[in-house]
Amino acid sequence: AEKQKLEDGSELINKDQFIFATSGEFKPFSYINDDLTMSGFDIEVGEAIAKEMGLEPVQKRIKFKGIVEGVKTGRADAAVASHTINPQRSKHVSFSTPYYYSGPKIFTRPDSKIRTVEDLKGKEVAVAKGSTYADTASKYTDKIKTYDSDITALKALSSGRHDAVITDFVTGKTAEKEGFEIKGQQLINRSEQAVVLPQDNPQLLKRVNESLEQLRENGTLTQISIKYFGEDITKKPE
Amino acid sequence: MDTKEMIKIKQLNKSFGDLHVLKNIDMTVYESDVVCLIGSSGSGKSTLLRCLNFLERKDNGNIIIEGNEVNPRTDDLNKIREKVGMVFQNFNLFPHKTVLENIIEAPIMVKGVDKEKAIIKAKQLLKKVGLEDKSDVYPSKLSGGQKQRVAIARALAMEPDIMLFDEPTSALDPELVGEVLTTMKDLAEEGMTMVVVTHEMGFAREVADWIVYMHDGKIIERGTPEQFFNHPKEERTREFLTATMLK
Amino acid sequence: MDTKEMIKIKQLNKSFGDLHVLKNIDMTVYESDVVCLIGSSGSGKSTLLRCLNFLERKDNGNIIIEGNEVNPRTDDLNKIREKVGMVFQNFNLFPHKTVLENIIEAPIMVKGVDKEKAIIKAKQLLKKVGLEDKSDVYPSKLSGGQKQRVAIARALAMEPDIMLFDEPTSALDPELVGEVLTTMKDLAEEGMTMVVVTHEMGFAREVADWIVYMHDGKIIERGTPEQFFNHPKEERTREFLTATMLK
Amino acid sequence: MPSFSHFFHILMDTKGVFFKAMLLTLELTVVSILIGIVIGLVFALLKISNIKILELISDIYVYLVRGTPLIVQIFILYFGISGIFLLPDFWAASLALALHNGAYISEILRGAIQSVDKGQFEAGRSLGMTKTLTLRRIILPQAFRRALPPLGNQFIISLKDSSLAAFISMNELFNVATTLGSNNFDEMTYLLIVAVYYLLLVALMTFVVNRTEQKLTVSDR
Amino acid sequence: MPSFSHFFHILMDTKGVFFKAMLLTLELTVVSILIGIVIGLVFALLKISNIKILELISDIYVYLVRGTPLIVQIFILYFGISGIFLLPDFWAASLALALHNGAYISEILRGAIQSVDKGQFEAGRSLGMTKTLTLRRIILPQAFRRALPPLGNQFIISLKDSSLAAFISMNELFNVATTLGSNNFDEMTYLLIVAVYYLLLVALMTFVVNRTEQKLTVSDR
Ligand SMILES: Nc1ncnc2c1ncn2[C@@H]1O[C@H](COP(=O)(O)OP(=O)(O)OP(=O)(O)O)[C@@H](O)[C@H]1O
Ligand SMILES: Nc1ncnc2c1ncn2[C@@H]1O[C@H](COP(=O)(O)OP(=O)(O)OP(=O)(O)O)[C@@H](O)[C@H]1O
Ligand SMILES: [Mg+2]
Ligand SMILES: [Mg+2]
Repeated sequence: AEKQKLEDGSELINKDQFIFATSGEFKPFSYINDDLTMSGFDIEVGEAIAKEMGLEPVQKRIKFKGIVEGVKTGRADAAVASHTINPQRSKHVSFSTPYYYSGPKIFTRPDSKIRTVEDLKGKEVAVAKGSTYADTASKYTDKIKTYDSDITALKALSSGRHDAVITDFVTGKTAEKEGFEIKGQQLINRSEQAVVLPQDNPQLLKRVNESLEQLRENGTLTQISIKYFGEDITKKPE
Repeated sequence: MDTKEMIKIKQLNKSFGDLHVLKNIDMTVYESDVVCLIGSSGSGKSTLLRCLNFLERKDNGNIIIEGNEVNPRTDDLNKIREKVGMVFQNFNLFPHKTVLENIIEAPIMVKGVDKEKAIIKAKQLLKKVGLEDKSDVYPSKLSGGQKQRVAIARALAMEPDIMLFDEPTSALDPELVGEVLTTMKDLAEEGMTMVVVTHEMGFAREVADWIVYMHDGKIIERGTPEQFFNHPKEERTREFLTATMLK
Repeated sequence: MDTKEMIKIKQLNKSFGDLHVLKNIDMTVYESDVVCLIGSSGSGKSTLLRCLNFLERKDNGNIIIEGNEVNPRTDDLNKIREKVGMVFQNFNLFPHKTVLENIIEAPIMVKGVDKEKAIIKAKQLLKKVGLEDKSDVYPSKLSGGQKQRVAIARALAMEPDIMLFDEPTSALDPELVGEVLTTMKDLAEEGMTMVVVTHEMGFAREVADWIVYMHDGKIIERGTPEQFFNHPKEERTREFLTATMLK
Repeated sequence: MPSFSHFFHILMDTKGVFFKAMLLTLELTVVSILIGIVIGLVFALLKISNIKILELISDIYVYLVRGTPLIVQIFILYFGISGIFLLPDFWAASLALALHNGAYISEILRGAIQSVDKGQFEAGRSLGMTKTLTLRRIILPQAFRRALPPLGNQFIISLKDSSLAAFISMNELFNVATTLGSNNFDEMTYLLIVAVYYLLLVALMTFVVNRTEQKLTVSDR
Repeated sequence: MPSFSHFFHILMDTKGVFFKAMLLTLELTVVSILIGIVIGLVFALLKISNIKILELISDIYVYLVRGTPLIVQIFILYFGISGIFLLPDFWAASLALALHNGAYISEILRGAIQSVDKGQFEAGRSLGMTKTLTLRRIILPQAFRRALPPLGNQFIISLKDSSLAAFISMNELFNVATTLGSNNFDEMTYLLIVAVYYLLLVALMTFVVNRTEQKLTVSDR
């Protein structure tokens, strides 16, 4: 697929636009509104980056597991979709600097005996397809079930299926608040989330990183984080 | 007469929607009688036969089988049907069963006869209808005449007291009619009570004890073959006979 | 004779697989001739007609239409078909078009006649076959005889020099045969060159200039109706005639 | 199971979004059927061309489509097409569905063409019409008419199949339902709502198809 | 597009895991068809029961299933069934597919039952057999025989439909393919591989179905 080349060597699908992909099924990071547009933390970050680069932000909804493929094949210029940086993905796409810090957490039903990763041995763990949590889970058990979205996995857990779900702690916490019968257990580790870009577009990567730096410094990222989570998750935890 | 009344029908009526098909039918059939029902197409012959076997439900009137009035709502019709065998124009053999299986099906499943006894009986019946060599054959391999003889054997296997035949030879090629009529004649000679709807005037004249002529849902005339064919009383009957003989 | 040779066939052969259907056929049809092809079922009459119209491809031999030998491989068969009209046993009217549309379709689409002229011509033809009032009707609303007359009009609309008829009346109820034969007779009287496969011996006797009798893929006998019907030379022909007349 | 009042409340609340999504579902269906008819016609003609290699091509196409699940086809085509040239999403999804429909439609049309009496073809040829002209003017109009009922049926199937376009990010009914469902942590209610939309659409289409069929039968010539 | 050698390499590498997935696909298909036949038979009998309310129930069931996309049904049933009693995943998925198949099978069976000559029923009754006995011994054996070809066809459809169980976490062929594909950032290769598996399965099934049909025709009585 042919993209339009800009003066600085970066390439965009449409030279005035920054088309960024998100799933829309990862509340509160991304979710859809009544007019089928999306809102959420990821969306506002994506829009802020676009504006910082002087481009018109255009959101694009792709199922989570199709996003990397979509960025690779040029259906979007980038993805601002809570992708965790990991070496596997790095072979196929480029990552920006992290724009927030989170971590996979174990979720179970309230009455579960599972507390820590050690307890997962031989248990059935559900995760979202295309997420890094499958890798995480596979370190502790070989019974892994995959769904298209984290929420569906949590819903299955809540309705009595599987033994645990590994997902982002913020997402899990939100579901818990929404009345799912689940409970957060161990925070497995910390992870860094970043913007995903195609590998053959180093100039664009550079511009995105510059913009993120700018947004970090002028407090925009912090401001967006507070708005959605009441805390700042964009600072690297000590 | 002192013979037993096998079937007695009183003031039987039957309609399909607006169509009044049977109108105040009265009829008695005594033991060992052979009654031939004749009449033009649509006159109600099949419907009458089917009412006797309760495949059709009467509107009103009485049907008394071997002295017991039958009430279709409360009586066990299947028990009564065991007494009354029926042979259809289209044979209605079970195509997924062999000749033997066709015959033993009902005795085993309905009467609870045990399988060996049923088979012995079936083989006797097959011999009687001249088909002892066909017991393991499927119906599709039989000629029409053979099929109808199997159907007769199948009905006889339930040891009925009465046999009803609805145009048993109408679906047959002319050269196959004879073998079926012969079987029926044998049956009549053994004393079976029979009601036969037929267009075979030769058979009616030779075998029937009584001829009943129906027209437009009513019984117009009845009599011995001699009376009926040679001295018909009604104008309608004469017309019918002329038309039939001309063919 | 000095008349024009409209069709000349030399040593024509045609097989379907192993079945040799036409065997060394020789035949000449002169201008304004009416030739009736007769013969029992399967003798190859239809196949011969279809070869003349190139709906079937010959194996070998020559077909010469109006003096020009036709080579199906190189010649434009559609051009030749314009000269040779064909009427089928089953009419083959186009059911999705009205009678008028059936007739003007080919003149407009093939010959490029403009629509108004085609309509005027079509109406004349409909009048000729006695169906001027049916022009806006769909074929399904016509009787068999009317359908066949429309089919004739449709073929005539291409202004052919030769007309082929393959049992044009076999699919008709007996009472409708007459109207089609009359139309054909009129056509013959106007001097149309015609080859007609038919079982209507009356028509053949009255209208044909020549009768050709085929049997088993060969032409067995040919002659004027007088010769053919009254003094057949061949044993086969006599047998055929006896059998046909008996029916 | 959600309570009825909850269900009804959300049904009313979301009618705007779902209406938009329904339009997209309909667009996808109509476009994919229309393109599918073109594709189907081409492959039906290949199949009856009497040219071995073309018949083979048609056979292989039909075999591949009938031999694999639609969801696999949609994914392959969506990513496969993207690899070659970048169609807008809507067109990529429509094309994927159309290629699927095309195989079934080609079978429908082939059947319809072959059901037209051979005599029709011969009548055309005997009037000097070329093969193509006869096909176009005589055979196809009759074939299409016969194909209408099964095409209508295929339309309804396709309406339901378009739900799988959800997985290639079309905001059609099913996608909107699952997304809203997961946004609101209430999948069941939204699924039931979307089921109602599909039932209505299918009932409507069935009605239209039956009416068309009836009309055709009445005016049948 | 992946190169052929890459494709082949991965095809070989993954044959173990795909073979396991294929078994699950087959299990899902077979179980859902078997349960579907039971469900279908029940609703076919309701439909021919001559009891208005039972007929209506059957009609509604068929209407609901035919009026909504399978993926919607799967989601609703998967989570809906869970709300009532908690079936193991495999059985929940099978039951969802079976309820879908059941509607189509009930239509197949109803058609087959009604195609058996009425005289067969009357012959049974005239021999003193009860309605149930006649149905069981005389009508159904003949109906099943006639239903075999369309049932075979439904089996093949169901084989492909089972791919949608991927979305409720069954590790059948399609789910394994997309999961491996997204893990390895190489969806296309895995999709093409899984397409090959489906083609093989469908070809195999088609062969078996045709053979069975042939056998039945030969030994037809
Ligand atoms: N199930 C039915 N529903 C409606 N009308 C029926 C039904 N069965 C028979 N009839 C009508 O009842 C009338 C009598 O039918 P019946 O079959 O008893 O005549 P039949 O004397 O046996 O004639 P045939 O010699 O043609 O067998 C006919 O007009 C027939 O159309
Ligand atoms: N397309 C075909 N393929 C194979 N055999 C054919 C074909 N057309 C005709 N035949 C065979 O060729 C023989 C001659 O057929 P044809 O139709 O020419 O006979 P006919 O004299 O017109 O007979 P009829 O009076 O029955 O129309 C027959 O044996 C027929 O079965
Ligand atoms: Mg009768
Ligand atoms: Mg012929």
